[in-house]
Amino acid sequence: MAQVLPAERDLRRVIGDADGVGDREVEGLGEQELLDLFRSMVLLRTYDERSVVYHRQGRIGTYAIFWNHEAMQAGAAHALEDGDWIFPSYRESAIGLLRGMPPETVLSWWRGHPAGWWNPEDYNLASICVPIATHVPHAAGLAWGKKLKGERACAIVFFGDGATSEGSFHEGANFAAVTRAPLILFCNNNQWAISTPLEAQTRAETLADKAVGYGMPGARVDGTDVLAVYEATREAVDRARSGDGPTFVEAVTYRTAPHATADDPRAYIDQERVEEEKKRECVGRYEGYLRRAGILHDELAASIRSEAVEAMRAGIGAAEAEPPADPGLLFEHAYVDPPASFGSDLDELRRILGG
Amino acid sequence: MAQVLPAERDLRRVIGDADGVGDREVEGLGEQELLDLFRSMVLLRTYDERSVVYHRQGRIGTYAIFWNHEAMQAGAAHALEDGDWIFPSYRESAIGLLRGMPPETVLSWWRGHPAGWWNPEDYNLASICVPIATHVPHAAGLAWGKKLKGERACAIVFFGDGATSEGSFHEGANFAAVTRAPLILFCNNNQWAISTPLEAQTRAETLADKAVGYGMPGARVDGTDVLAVYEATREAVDRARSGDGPTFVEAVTYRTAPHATADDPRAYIDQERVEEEKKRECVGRYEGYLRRAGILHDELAASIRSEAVEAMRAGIGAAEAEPPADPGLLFEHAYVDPPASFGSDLDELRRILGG
Amino acid sequence: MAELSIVEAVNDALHVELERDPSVMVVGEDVGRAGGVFRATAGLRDRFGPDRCFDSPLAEAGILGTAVGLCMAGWRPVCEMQYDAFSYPCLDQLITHVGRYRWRTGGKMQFPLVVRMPYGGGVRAPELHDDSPETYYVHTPGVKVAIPSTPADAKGILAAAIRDPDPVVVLEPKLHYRTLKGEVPEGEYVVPLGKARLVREGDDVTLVAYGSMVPVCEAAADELDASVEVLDIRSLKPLDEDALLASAAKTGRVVIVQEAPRTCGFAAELAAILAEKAILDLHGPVLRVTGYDVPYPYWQIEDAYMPSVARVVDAVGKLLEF
Amino acid sequence: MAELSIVEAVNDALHVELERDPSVMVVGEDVGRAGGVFRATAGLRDRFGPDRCFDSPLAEAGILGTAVGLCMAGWRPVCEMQYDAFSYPCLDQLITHVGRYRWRTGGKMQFPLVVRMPYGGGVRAPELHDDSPETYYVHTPGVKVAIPSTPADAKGILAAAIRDPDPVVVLEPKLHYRTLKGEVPEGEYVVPLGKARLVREGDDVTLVAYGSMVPVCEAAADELDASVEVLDIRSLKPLDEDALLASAAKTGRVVIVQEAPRTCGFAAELAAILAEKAILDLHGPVLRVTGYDVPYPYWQIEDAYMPSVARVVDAVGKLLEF
Ligand SMILES: Cc1ncc(C[n+]2csc(CCOP(=O)(O)OP(=O)(O)O)c2C)c(N)n1
Ligand SMILES: Cc1ncc(C[n+]2csc(CCOP(=O)(O)OP(=O)(O)O)c2C)c(N)n1
Ligand SMILES: [Mg+2]
Ligand SMILES: [Mg+2]
Repeated sequence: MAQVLPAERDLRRVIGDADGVGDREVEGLGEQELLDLFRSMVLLRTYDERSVVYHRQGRIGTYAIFWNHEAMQAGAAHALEDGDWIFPSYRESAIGLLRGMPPETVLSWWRGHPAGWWNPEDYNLASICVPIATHVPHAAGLAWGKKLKGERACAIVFFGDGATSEGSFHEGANFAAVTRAPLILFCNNNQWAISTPLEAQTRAETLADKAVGYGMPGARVDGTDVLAVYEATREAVDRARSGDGPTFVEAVTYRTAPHATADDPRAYIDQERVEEEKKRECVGRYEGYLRRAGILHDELAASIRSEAVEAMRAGIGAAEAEPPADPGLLFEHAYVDPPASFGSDLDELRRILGG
Repeated sequence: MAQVLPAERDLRRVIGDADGVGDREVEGLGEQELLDLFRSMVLLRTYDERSVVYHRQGRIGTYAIFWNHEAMQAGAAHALEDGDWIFPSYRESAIGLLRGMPPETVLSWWRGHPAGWWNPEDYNLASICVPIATHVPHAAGLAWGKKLKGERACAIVFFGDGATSEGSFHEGANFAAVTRAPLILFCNNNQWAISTPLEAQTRAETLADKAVGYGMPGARVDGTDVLAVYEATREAVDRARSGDGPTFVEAVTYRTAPHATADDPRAYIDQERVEEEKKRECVGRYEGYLRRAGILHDELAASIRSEAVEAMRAGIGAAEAEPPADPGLLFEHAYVDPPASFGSDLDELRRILGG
Repeated sequence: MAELSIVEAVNDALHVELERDPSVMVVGEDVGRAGGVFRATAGLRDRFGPDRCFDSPLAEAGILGTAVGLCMAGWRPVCEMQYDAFSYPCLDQLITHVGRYRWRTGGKMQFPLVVRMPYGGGVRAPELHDDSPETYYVHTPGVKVAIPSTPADAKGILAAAIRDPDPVVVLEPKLHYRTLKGEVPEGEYVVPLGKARLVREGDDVTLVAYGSMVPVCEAAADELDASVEVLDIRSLKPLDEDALLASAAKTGRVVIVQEAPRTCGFAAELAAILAEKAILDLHGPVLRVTGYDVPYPYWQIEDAYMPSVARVVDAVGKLLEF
Repeated sequence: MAELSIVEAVNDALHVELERDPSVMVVGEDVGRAGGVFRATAGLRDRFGPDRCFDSPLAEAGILGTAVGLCMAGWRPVCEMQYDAFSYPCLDQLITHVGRYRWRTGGKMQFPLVVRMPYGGGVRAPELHDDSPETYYVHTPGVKVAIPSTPADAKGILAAAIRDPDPVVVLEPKLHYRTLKGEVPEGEYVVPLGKARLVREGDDVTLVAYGSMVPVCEAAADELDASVEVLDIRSLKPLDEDALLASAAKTGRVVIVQEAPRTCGFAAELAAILAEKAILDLHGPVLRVTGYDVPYPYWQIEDAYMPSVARVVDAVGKLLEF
């Protein structure tokens, strides 16, 4: 019977902890890069915390909270080059901020405003994928297609633990393996799919075990350790770029917030466990690392935070300043070359709305 | 990185070979059982060979040939009890013969005649599944459902190497694992999906490796060795029945015939390899085993063969004697409680056909 | 009789039917521990246990495919798809198996499963939470399709679907899940499939709709000066053709309202039936007021996409002037 | 001009388009080494290499999902679904992504992919090799759908689909793949989408069809005493509404023939358009001759399922007597 070597089950870690494990250094990350990484995490954290407030204030719609997922998103994104493509799920809705996308774009998306829709080519960032796992084959296709064209780019696709149950995940992973596409399958294992715990989702001992069935390497990493995520992703990127095909990365974290603003997890999640996990949340862990290394001090931390808060303040202002969307947009973007009926439909609609 | 233990990669074998591996015995199989197994294989072989002839004579339609797959079908079926359910693909179209289904039923199926459609409950045999892998969740559901009812039955589902690429396979396997359904996922790895070779289907080192991702045991077995198939399946059945959930069995054979009567494999399969594989075809291998064990001799073998030929002669006769199907059947079986429009549709159709 | 919302009526039906028949079980994502993202299945897990209200893995094709096997084992699974657009992964199982398996057994086996889901727009949600997918279901042979518009029908039709020996897809108007309340009979209550509901009688024009478009038609009828008949189709397959034809014969003017995109929507089927069987009764064209043939839009402009009272009133106006 | 069968014309179009545009590639099961189970892609792998005629894993959703990504990388993938009913696993990708992705980018990205497949019955095949799934495709916003009926159109429409900047689904009438031959222009040849083909002119009645039902209508026209116009829709979306309405205005009598099950088939859409826009032109009901709302049957009785010349003649007879 096939089995996974137990040695591979441990979560990779770089950041030390109260439990006595020491801090490590990651090759190739100088002080500047380490601070950039922190800046990214703070930006994401600030985006997330402000968004929950904006939602409560009725300024954005339903919102999928990613508190304690920032290390995965920032760590992975920093392991990429700008030419590499990112395929986010709703959980990584704001990952574009790390590619220079202004916060108002993402806020507009959650406001249901067309200003929230971007051209993927502007940031090498695919649209937010709402249906679970269906973007995995997209990412496989893009990565394969880039390789066929002889381009250098690789791709990363983010999805959750629950997503691994979908057929789309399976077909996309297998396509990537067969075409040796330069792809990183990045699984955000936050141990919950809305109310469904990991043990009701799979009997695999680890999600990284799934890699075996596709003949690709699988790596496990502590998803609250941004440096471990960075390191594991960078190895996967190197492998992809050198023609060795896709890698499955399982990053383990814990969803300490509701699934989304509409969700009330008290019925199904043990709140004590949540409080426990919050203590090791990823931004604080990394901040501790940087402070221990003498790279970060109070003043710098405060200025990074206030920069992020300022960016959000400007972002929500810009999003709210967007003019109301025109109903004509209904008919504008579906086709390059729309059917004739769209013209008369729009005329009629305008007549009725005008009246 | 997760990996499969190399020790598990060997194909299980029981029947010895020219290469010096000796014959083994299988616990629990007496002379009678061994001969029953042979009878089953000969019946299937005869069904298959006669069907190719009937097709050429225009007496049945397109037919999916299963020559050299008999050991998998007979070996697995004999490891089951009558109460256990079988979910066949088109490749196992005649497996019902091992449950007492008359050949005319299967022949009628390939003749596109409604006499070829049976009540699954009569044989604990699901309908032939034409679309690839979509019956895997059916089998998972049945096995789970039986378990929920406290019944003893387990289920086996047959599918090919190509089928492992489909999302349906994945979702069904995962459902079975999560529900600990008493299911055997039996993969007929004949190394081809029509013209697509295994290495274009997956990068997994073995198909049994896929079991790891579902947290279920995976076994590899020589698919031309009926006793090895029997033994591995029986172990999986025992596991299922004792509540330990599903097992993935990969049985390796080689498709020496065209995919189906409509297919011409000369464009894509190396004919020398085919001739090589034909030499170790499964019925002959088992016959050798029985003869070496002194269980089978010429006379008995001949009588078993002529019994099978006789059954087929009777079967095709009966199938051809079926009265032509009535067009009224169009409307009869879709609903227990059909919409009113069916009545008037049929009246109109009869009027026009009658005219 | 209790005053319930639609989602409460659904929940009530599930309780009653699981109680009544021990072979009924609920399968879906988040139906158990959370009681469903809309709480349609709330309380079932506590009352009937995790086996009869099963939190499935995140796999819609797996849910429906497994349900086929559960039927073969003697269960009557009620599958929840979490949202309309997330039911698309199950279309393959629905079309290739759910609608054909009974036929494939020569009518010997039954597949009494139910697929239920919230459907429709107007809820200010991100994309793919707003679709009206009934065409995909109703075009598929071997299944039945119903779409209630009131709390009482939501209960009675779901009960009928669960008891039906054939597979039934029930779409529930999520826009009105909580906002639309009404009297719902307590205990066992069944509204037979195949019967339309005459919402109000009128002589000048008939508004035909189902699900979330019924309230739109009622509001339009309120606004209009004419005598407006409103027909709630509620059972798309089997269809109450007689009720449709009777109303068309009476008023001679028909406007069909559907939220789904226009092309090949169910309004087209109803219009085609009228064009075939009521041609001499019609005093004017059969008009359709529908969603457009575009992806369901960003929610800031979804109100412009959804058939509105104004659009229905406009269509009636045109028809009356014809 | 060469005399080609439909499948040869498809093959010709693929050769020409892959030659013309290096970003066109073919992806599907068995399209490469075997040249397709119907040999529609024969020769492509040898000529253009295994990357541009790619034997995919056995996974239809994966094929179409990967194609979305290939478009993002600048390719124009032409996906083959091996048979009609085996395209159902790709519906989820089609509905949730293929039809919406351009919209989702605010119109900034293009998804010029093609999904082509043999469709339809009458070929004496086991179940699920016989479906006419056009409704599932044509109801889906954001995609275009075409169904040629002649070798020349099979070539020209496929070429148009490949060059089209939007996603196009092309269904090819497998019943006539090899049996129907005709003159096909050599080299580059494009038949624009959105234009119907007037097969023959007539004054008394119009037969409207597409794909494999066009020859049935032609045969019926031959049999009938009346002056019969035959209109081949060939492009379902965009639809040549003008051609439909012009013919209805001329003859006043319309019979629509479709192989797919009746409910919400494309004939319903055409009838609905007539009921809305041609009501004053019609001299009688709009009749539909269609497949039935049942699973496609065992092949021994498939001829009774398929709309036949006799059924079309009968419908015309009724209409002329109306
Ligand atoms: C195809 C599909 N089915 C169902 C849903 C509804 N849904 C939204 S999020 C979610 C859970 C996802 O869990 P997981 O993959 O673990 O990602 P996470 O939300 O934890 O990041 C579900 C079921 C969906 N979006 N798409
Ligand atoms: C969903 C689906 N896609 C495509 C096909 C067409 N098809 C029939 S057999 C086959 C190959 C199957 O290969 P494999 O799973 O290895 O089984 P084998 O035929 O070798 O027994 C294909 C692609 C199908 N039947 N169903
Ligand atoms: Mg999760
Ligand atoms: Mg095979």
